[in-house]
Amino acid sequence: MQQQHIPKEMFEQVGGDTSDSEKISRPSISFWKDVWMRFKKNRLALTGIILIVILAIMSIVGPMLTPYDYRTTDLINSNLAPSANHWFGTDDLGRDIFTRVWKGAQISLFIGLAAAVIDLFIGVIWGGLSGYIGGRTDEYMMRFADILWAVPYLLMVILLMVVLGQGLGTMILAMTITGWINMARIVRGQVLQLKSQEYVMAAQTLGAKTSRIMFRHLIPNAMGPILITMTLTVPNAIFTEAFLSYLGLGVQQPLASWGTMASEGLPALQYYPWRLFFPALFICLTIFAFNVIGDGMRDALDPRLRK
Amino acid sequence: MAENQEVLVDIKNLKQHFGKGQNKVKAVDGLTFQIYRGETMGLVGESGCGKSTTGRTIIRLYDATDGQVIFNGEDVHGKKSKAEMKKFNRKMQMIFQDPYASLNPRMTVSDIIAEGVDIHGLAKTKTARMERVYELLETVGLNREHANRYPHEFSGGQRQRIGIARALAVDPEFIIADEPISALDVSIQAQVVNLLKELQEEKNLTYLFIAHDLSMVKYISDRIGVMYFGKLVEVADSEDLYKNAFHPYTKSLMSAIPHPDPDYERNRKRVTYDVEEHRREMDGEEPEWREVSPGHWVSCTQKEYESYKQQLQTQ
Amino acid sequence: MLKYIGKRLLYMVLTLWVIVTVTFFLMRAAPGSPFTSEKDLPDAIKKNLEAYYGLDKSVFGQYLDYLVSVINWDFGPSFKYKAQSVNDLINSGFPVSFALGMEAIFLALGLGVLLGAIAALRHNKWQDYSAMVLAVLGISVPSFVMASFLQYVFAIKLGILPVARWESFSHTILPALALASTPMAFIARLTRSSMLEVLSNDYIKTAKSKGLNSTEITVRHTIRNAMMPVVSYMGPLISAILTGSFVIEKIFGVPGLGMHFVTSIQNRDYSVIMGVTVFFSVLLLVSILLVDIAYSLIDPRIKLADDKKGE
Amino acid sequence: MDNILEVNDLKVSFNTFAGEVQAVRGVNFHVKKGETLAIVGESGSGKSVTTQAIMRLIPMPPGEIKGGEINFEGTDLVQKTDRQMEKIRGKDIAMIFQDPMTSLNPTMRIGRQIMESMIKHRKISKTDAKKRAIELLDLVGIPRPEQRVDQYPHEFSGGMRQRAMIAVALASDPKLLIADEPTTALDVTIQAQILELLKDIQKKTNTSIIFITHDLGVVANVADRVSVMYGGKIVETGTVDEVFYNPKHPYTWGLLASMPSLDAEDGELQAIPGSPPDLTNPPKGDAFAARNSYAMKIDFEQEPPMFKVSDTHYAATWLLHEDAPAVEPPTVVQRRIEHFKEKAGER
Amino acid sequence: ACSGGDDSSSDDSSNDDQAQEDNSGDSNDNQDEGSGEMADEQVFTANISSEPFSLNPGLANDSTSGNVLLQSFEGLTRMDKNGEPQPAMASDIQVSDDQKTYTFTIREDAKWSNGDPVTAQDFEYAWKWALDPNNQSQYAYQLYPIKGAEDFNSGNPDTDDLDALKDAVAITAEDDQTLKVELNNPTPYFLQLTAFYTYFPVNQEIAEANPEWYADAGENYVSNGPFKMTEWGHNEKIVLEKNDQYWDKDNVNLEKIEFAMINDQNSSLSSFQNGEFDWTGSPFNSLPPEAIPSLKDEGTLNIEPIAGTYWYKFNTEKEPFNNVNIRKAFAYAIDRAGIVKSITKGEEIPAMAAVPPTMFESNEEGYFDALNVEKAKEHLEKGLEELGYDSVEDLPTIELSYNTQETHAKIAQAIQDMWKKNLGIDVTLNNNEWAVYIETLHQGNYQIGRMGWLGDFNDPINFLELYKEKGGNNDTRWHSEEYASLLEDSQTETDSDKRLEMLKEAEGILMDEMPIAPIYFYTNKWVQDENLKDVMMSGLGDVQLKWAYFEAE
Ligand SMILES: Nc1ncnc2c1ncn2[C@@H]1O[C@H](COP(=O)(O)OP(=O)(O)OP(=O)(O)O)[C@@H](O)[C@H]1O
Ligand SMILES: Nc1ncnc2c1ncn2[C@@H]1O[C@H](COP(=O)(O)OP(=O)(O)OP(=O)(O)O)[C@@H](O)[C@H]1O
Ligand SMILES: [Mg+2]
Ligand SMILES: [Mg+2]
Repeated sequence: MQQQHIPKEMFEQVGGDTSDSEKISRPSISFWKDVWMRFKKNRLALTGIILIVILAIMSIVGPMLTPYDYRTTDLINSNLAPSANHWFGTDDLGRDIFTRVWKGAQISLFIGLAAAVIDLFIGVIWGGLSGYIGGRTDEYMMRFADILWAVPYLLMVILLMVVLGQGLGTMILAMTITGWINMARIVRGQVLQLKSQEYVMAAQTLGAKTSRIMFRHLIPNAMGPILITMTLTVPNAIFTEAFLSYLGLGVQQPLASWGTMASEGLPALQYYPWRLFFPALFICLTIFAFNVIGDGMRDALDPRLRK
Repeated sequence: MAENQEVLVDIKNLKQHFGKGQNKVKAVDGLTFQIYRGETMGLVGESGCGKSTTGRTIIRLYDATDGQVIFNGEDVHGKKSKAEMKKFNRKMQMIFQDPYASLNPRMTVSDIIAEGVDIHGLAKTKTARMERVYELLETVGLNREHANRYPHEFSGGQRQRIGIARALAVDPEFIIADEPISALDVSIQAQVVNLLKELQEEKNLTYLFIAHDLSMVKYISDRIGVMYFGKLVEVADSEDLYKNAFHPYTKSLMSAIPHPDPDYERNRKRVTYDVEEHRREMDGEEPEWREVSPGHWVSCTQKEYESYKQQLQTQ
Repeated sequence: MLKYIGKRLLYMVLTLWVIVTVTFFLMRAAPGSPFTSEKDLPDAIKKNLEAYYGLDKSVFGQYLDYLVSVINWDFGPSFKYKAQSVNDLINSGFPVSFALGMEAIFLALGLGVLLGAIAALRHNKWQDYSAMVLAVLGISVPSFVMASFLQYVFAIKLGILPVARWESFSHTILPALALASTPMAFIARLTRSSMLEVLSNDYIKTAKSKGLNSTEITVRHTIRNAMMPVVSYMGPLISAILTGSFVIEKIFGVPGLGMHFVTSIQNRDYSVIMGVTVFFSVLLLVSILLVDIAYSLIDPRIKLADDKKGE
Repeated sequence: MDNILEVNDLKVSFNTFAGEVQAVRGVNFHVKKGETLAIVGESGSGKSVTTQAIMRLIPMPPGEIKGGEINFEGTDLVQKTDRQMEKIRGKDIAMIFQDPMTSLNPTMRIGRQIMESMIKHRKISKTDAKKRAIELLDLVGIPRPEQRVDQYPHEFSGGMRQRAMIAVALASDPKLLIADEPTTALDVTIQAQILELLKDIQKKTNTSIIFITHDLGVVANVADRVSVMYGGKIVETGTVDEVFYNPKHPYTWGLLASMPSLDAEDGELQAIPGSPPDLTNPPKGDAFAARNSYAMKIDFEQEPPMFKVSDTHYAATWLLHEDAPAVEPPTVVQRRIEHFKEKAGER
Repeated sequence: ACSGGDDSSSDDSSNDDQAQEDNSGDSNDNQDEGSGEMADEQVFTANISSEPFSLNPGLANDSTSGNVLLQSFEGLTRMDKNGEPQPAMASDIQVSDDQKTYTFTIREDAKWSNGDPVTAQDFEYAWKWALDPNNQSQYAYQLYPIKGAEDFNSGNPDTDDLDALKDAVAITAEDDQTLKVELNNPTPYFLQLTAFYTYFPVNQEIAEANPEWYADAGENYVSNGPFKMTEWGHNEKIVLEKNDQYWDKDNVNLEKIEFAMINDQNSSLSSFQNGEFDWTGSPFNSLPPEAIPSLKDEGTLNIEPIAGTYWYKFNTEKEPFNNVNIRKAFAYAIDRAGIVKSITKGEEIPAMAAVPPTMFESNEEGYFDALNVEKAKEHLEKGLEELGYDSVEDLPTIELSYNTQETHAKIAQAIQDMWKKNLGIDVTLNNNEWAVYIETLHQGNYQIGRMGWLGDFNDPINFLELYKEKGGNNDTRWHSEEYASLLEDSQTETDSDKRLEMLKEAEGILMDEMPIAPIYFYTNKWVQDENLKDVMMSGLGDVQLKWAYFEAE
């Protein structure tokens, strides 16, 4: 070890120098920036985002790629299998499924996104407050949710339809009535568990407002289940929309959505499978995208889980 | 020194019980003491005797089962508006015993430290906020590089320092420090204790300092309270307590202090405290809170009181 | 605890009352009546029918009648099914739905938790991805599509299971699977996510330091702590699944309770609407109470009826 | 005496977005059968990481054992599979974790957490295990253990949790016990009690202990040998007496100097100036150089090797180089050592 | 009335004949000659898709119940394959000259399934029970041709003297065997009505002793038809077994009938294909439209036209459909053949008339062309002018309403597109849940709406009478004095030819004014076991299994 020769002057005493601890540090990154950095590293999650973007772009461009109109019927060419003329085949009224799928994407993607956002806003806040405040407030808030959940949905929607008439607003409202409840329940459960954590206490001693505790401490730590629930909301919304259109509340025929196309295509499963296949495929792709994005977000939001 | 000083925190017959029936734990059972403005009150005692609970009840993390906490003339446990609570929260802060559990795993260190700053609007700009964070980090012996990290990336002692920095961030008047230094190495301990002292001088801070390391407690505290099973058994000026520990539990505590001297340790004798025996000696008499010498209170029986007095005289 | 349950029961009664009230008035406000049909009935007949069923009374009077019937747990005759009272309908439909529902819940919970646990333990490995693909399918394929699909594959193509009807155990497999697919997928996802969370806790290190293997750690230390969101979800799920699913019953010809939730409304069969709603509500409220109790069993730090802010 | 554990050139890093944190940068030490090795050192110097690496409990990713070997009873633990490690953990090596709150499962009764490894490794019945658990709780000084076994961690005070943690580790009678700051949350009486307990057990079963602590008093009490860590390395190692009475490394001096003394008068405590090195970007040369008032030019250029002081005493500082100017420890330390000696003389 | 019961299938040798005739629809000849031998097992399984509302003939008001009752009960008459009523419970039927009084002689050997004789009193009891306003019979109006029936049924239980009203109903059991019925008008289709389930008898003794007799299978549930119910698993299945007490049991071949209740059409078809059902499709349930082409290709599909019309109603009080030319323009611009061919696919007949060709044979042609864009455009021009519009753009927004169902939706979308192509008019679609839809229709809150009508009995009046008065079933709010009086007069007309002419004339008016645009006439579509023979389907579309049997392979 001591073989190598060290020049004597090296042993001149110079004393410590603590000034270099002042060296410039990297600019601070916010939590969200950090999340984004971690998210970016997740290739699967990025694929999800790209997928959604492609679907969104196609929903606008797609219908223009064919000479067909989404509503023009062609009774002679009904139920054609996919071919060079009709890439995804035709439906029972001879309409081009490719065109209709992309037309439907507009509605379904919008609905899915809207539902996710509504879920986040109402469900998370409702559940969060209910769980955090607790006691009687919790009781009232949760029993209110139970009431909405127990009163027959069909009835509520029929009445909504009668009172407000058909329209996008009514449809969103109809989806909202009960859409958020699952989320609220799950968030409440998480919050009940989290609120006794010491870091929440620490925030309380700092005088943090309820909203701060909710948004900075509780919700970020409940993000896993929140994201998962959101990914369930999306397909739910897509199919609820199909159900609503049964009541005259969803998209108005001949406009289609993936949900209605899939429901209509279902009985044709054995005979003209493409009528179910394509809308179902895109629903699955969308949900897949939401799921990998959700997973990516979840991982990104958990600093303890770094790749 | 006490009488002429302003009482900052007045704790009257504070009780905090957990659970019900058979499982009832009287974590704090009738505490009465004062903390004067600008002093450091040390609180020592057996593990599990209720020190943390006392601290948490004072800051109203728990609603007291009984009793009062008067801070600056106001009852902490009384009805309070949100604004009042907030004001009060800025004046009184707590450093938690468990460093990791009290740090939100999903926040960066800078956000954790700056939380109080944000809540109370203490920094006007982003850079001012970050400057404050850096300043605090360095104050507690961490470096700026740590600002962007997450709690799990730190060692135990580093976490503890984050907690200290968080409490300091809002410039409180009164800090309840629940074992703030036990997880730190001695050199950092020294650094932190020096810092606390410095701040105290500068800003006339008041501390309730809960700790086990009696040498450190003695070093930092003006007065020390000794707790045993939810009750105070002895309160005295720190010097006084070390010289004249009366209560048998305090004595056993003193005798158990480890010394950084291997030879001494190898030969040390420890006095143990046996409650049962002590109780037997009391002959069924309930101990009372008695002032043995000015400012030196002991929970003892009349007989003990007299013997303590005697001890004092013989010295 | 008992006191808490007592208090909750009181709230449940109140909630039930609100549900009954809201449902009643919504139901009466909805267009159409039990006697609406393609062939319009002569007015006289309509009037007699209304008189018989008490529909000629003031709405408020009818409301009171319903309240009384709810209290007596006697919902009267169905407007449509002349041979059965609403109670009969529930009594005959519920056991079927219950049996099927239990099967589905076991499937969903068992497989869901298993799948989720595997995915979490093999985070970002192929097992995780395959579980994810399965879950995505389960989530994005709604039960009615799943039902048709299962029927097509197992009953029609492979011919190993019956297409429909309610006769033997083998008849329950497909409907139970279809019923369970979405909850199972969701439970798997929830479990995975919260298990990942739990796995990053320090006490898992402690468990490892004791030499426990990953199965033991999962079973003893992770699952329970990760069950929180699953339990939250189970509350409404149990009540919904046990009362049957309209589409599944329709597709598989299951004589359960679920169909009545939809057909009664389509038929405007007032007494059935009321009966099944009340029945469902009671089940829901009870299962939600159970969930809350389960919370405090899972995590002892959760205190029932804990008033954090005391507001 | 054979070494039950030999750690050679262990290197552990964490990959973070800020870069690679080199938490442990080549650590060498050994533990003999039946002895207690105390590790002291700067907070953040890698003590916990080192010991967790021995147990192979570093979360991977982001952690990674970059190199070195950990020989436990002659086999290298670094090479072991998880399966093989399961057989060693808890049975041969047990660990008391530093953070008692988060290291106990919040939803499992204390008793069960203690019983677990007994049932697993010693195959005893549940009732026996429970009895033993109560016994252990009693041993670590928890009053009313019969009731306490059925409580949950959050119902325990900090110190009680720590004691529960100790009970968990002791439950399986390990050959090597790693105690990571096991008594920081305990009051001195209980602490003394626990230390006695450990020594007792050690005597009975010839257990080896790695004891991490900041409390030099505790070190003086329990340790046979001491290693001082700084910046991911061991900078000084020797028997207790050697390290306490004849410290060679300036960091060790700093440590001894920053202790308050019960007998000494008030005044500023002597802290070590400056802040610990940034382990993402460890400084060239001696990591302690920047804070070392005795630093020489070479300290900023080249890492010091371990210089031998005696057969059992080594220190990594250029000050021990033959060419280095002779320096004395700071006066505080000298005084303190004098003081010790005096006292020893008194006895 | 024709002579007594057709015994053609009473012995095995003649079965062949019968089978061929019965099953050869005009379109299907798939019933190859069978062996003529009876199979060993005579169990018929079908799917009635849902729980029947009631198996009390007096309370039943849905086709599901009807399909079961038709097998287990028997009226005074029974329809034959030509849609002609034949005496059944009655052995003899006398009609008075004014055609207003009917005297039925009940068969001596008519017995209930418990062995009791079927008496004239049982009929009187059953009919009056159904008419009694206290008994919630929704189909009591089927008995209205009987004198006093409507008055009794409309009586107010609180204010009217019901007993008196009841006695005034002209149904009299003169003795055990003789039932005399007086009608308001000569009703040429009355003997068809007596084959309808509301006219079925009920065992008075049992019913009076046990008012809930019809709630379940068991000893209280007695019937007088070829089969008796032995099991009723609610919402699950109904099992009928051959009734040993039935007077004509020698001609009943099936030992057992099992009706499952699977609501889903696809499941039902799959079950059929898996051999679990012997029949699926009309009238017990329906076939999934998607399956029809492939079933047709396989050659297993059976199609039979029935008495029903699918039509669009115009709200003649709403602009622009208050104008007859506009109505005609819309009606003529529909490509009916296309719809029938590509959407419904069941060889439905394009409808250019209101009354199905099963009643007016000439209506296969109809009153106008199946699609005539030229003419439609002409009418549109004219209509626009009359309403004072310059072009189609000025028309108010037009909404086409329908209740949500796959076929309705498809037809509506196709027609929407046809109107767009042929008339250049953009119509929006509006669908609704059934009850809501009916309500909006009844309230007149629509412009164009779909509706269908299935005949209750095989007579044009059943269709034409719908538009006699405003209100009720006439949601079009159209009224024509001339039309109403023609129908009125036809009621008293005893000469059946003349009467039919009057009805035809009325239909002419309807088609000229066009308050409705007929689309197509319904057909029954089903698949069945190849060996199943002698199932009798009436022109109204219902099925009798009395003579059915399985042939050995
Ligand atoms: N998961 C991690 N990610 C990044 N850095 C980590 C991680 N865990 C530990 N570190 C870093 O490794 C270094 C050593 O940590 P370790 O916990 O071993 O310190 P220690 O010596 O135990 O300190 P203390 O006495 O404070 O517990 C620290 O600087 C810490 O910041
Ligand atoms: N949430 C709780 N539920 C039930 N018992 C509790 C709870 N918190 C504390 N206790 C009990 O109260 C007593 C005092 O606890 P506390 O945490 O105040 O002790 P401490 O003096 O801080 O001890 P330590 O020095 O070990 O931290 C202990 O017996 C503990 O078990
Ligand atoms: Mg404590
Ligand atoms: Mg550590």
